[in-house]
Amino acid sequence: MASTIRVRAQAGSTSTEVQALIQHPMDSGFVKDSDGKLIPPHHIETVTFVHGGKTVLTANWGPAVSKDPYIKFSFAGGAKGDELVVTWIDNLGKTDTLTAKLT
Amino acid sequence: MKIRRLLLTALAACLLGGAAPAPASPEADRTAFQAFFKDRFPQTPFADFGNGPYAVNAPMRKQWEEIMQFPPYDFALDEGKTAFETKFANGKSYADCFPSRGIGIRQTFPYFDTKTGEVVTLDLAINRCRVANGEAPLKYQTGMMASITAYMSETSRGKPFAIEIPDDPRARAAFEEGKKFFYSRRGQLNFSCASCHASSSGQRMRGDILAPALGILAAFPIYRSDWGSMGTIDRRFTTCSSQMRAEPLPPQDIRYRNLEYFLSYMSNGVPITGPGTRP
Amino acid sequence: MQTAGPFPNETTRRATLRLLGLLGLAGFAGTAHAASAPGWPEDAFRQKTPDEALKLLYGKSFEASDKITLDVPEIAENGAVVPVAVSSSLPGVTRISILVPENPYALTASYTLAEGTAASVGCRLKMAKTSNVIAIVESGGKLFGTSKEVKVTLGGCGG
Amino acid sequence: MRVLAVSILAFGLSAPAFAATQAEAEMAVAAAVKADAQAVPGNRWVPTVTALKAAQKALAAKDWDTAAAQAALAQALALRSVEQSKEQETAWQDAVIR
Repeated sequence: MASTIRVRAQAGSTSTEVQALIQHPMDSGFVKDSDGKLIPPHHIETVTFVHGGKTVLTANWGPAVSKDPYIKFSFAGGAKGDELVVTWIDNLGKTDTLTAKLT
Repeated sequence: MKIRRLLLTALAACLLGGAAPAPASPEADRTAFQAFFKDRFPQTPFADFGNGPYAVNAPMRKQWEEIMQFPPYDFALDEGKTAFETKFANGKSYADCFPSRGIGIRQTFPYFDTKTGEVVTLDLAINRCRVANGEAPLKYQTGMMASITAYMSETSRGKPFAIEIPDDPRARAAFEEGKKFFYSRRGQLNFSCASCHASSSGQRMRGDILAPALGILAAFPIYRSDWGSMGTIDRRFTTCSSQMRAEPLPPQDIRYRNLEYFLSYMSNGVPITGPGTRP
Repeated sequence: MQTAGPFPNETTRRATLRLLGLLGLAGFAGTAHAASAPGWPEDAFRQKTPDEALKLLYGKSFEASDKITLDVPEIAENGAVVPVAVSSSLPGVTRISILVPENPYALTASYTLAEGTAASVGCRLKMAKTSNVIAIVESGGKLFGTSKEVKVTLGGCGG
Repeated sequence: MRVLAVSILAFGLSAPAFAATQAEAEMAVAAAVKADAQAVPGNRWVPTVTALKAAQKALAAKDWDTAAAQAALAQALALRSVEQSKEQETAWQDAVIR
């Protein structure tokens, strides 16, 4: 199965720029389906980015982050070929993880 | 030549009723159509008309550029590429059904098939390819059909629409039918495609900026934030019909195909930008 | 051909969710958690006002600062996807949070930064209607904030 | 604009000012179905379909008043859509960008 995570991480001379896109419905719990029933909340709560054993960013998200969420940030250091481990966990306990290489 | 002219005149008479003037040539129609939009949006470079509302509204363009840094159609694009490269049960694949093995050909669709005498869209050709190879057809409008057309469009980016109207009265009739569909008011709201996407293009309708009809199909399939998913040209056409309070036609109905033929021919020269994102 | 979505068995997932809903477990009050992610500040994410959310998240209030750049559109093209970017020239930023007072829950996202991680994050948010967007930056144990209004004509919450 | 005006008028007329009999309701629904059948494909108005469905549902539920009223509305809307299509047979040419 294809990963739910896509990462572009580019190592520059002093820092690494990271962009990630995650495939997730991010149902807020406030939207009704076509039968008029509320779609229960189903959203990512936490995403972590780990580089060289260090968590460079932790994202805590509520239900108002957009569907198929996107995030962009940068951290100091990082070299081409380094690994960046991205992991998400949602409110139903589902999780996915991806190890990306810096380019 | 003379016979053709005669045929066309007869055809025009059938289409429009005896009293109506003979229609301009498709080429003259296209020239006037493109001039209308160039005149309406003098700041917009011609090649940019494939970017819909973003070509004519700067603040929206900025948000779009941010979204395009990592567009949400990326997942569909991946899925489409994998499916495109996966062999059918009989060992053949999509590539065997198309010229240039299906790569970089989006801009030539839809085309008029002089054998069957009808307009063939890319989506229809994909399903005919599947059926010919013993596979079940895909559902139109969203899902895998959107993913595969996304991939095929992506391999055609930058190639200008190159739609031909062959020397065949049926092709000309299909074009005229598409034109009539585009300009006819329908639905309880009494709007035509043209009322929104020509006369009011660039203006706000509810929250949306109305995209100019020129190049409007170049970005398909699209990920629409409003849908939260991918949609094909069929999805857009059926949604438009419903919004005008007219019951939509079935996907790939010949009337929608003729409309796509007309719109794509009118956009000749505008580069393919698909897959795209839209609000 | 099957769609390779994130949930290989979508039907089962929906059925489970529906069942949860029937049992009253998936209601409004945020009791839908089969398992909350460790460290996810649930209480802060359940507050209707920014003040309450910030009190629970940081235990303090913020002062306005011009050293925070909040980049948001003036008019959102669609409330379902509003690009938001926050950056700051303040030293030693440890956390960045984003709040939308007019949303059902004010707190939308909160980022914890390691030393060396730049004080700059970008993401996409849902907005139910026209609202201020508030960016809160924690620097040197203090809270700083700024806000900007985003007009929403097409709501991002099913409207 | 005329289309809109007539539809609004049709809505206004739809309030049942009379008690319909079964025969009247059935006749009204039959007339609405006949009018709807004339609609051009691609220009069957959404509210026509809605009203017709409501009329048929009411008929099945023996609610003659509602059936007759909804059928009258469906018929009026259907006839208007047919008229619109007919008018557009030639009127569309005035909109062509030349």
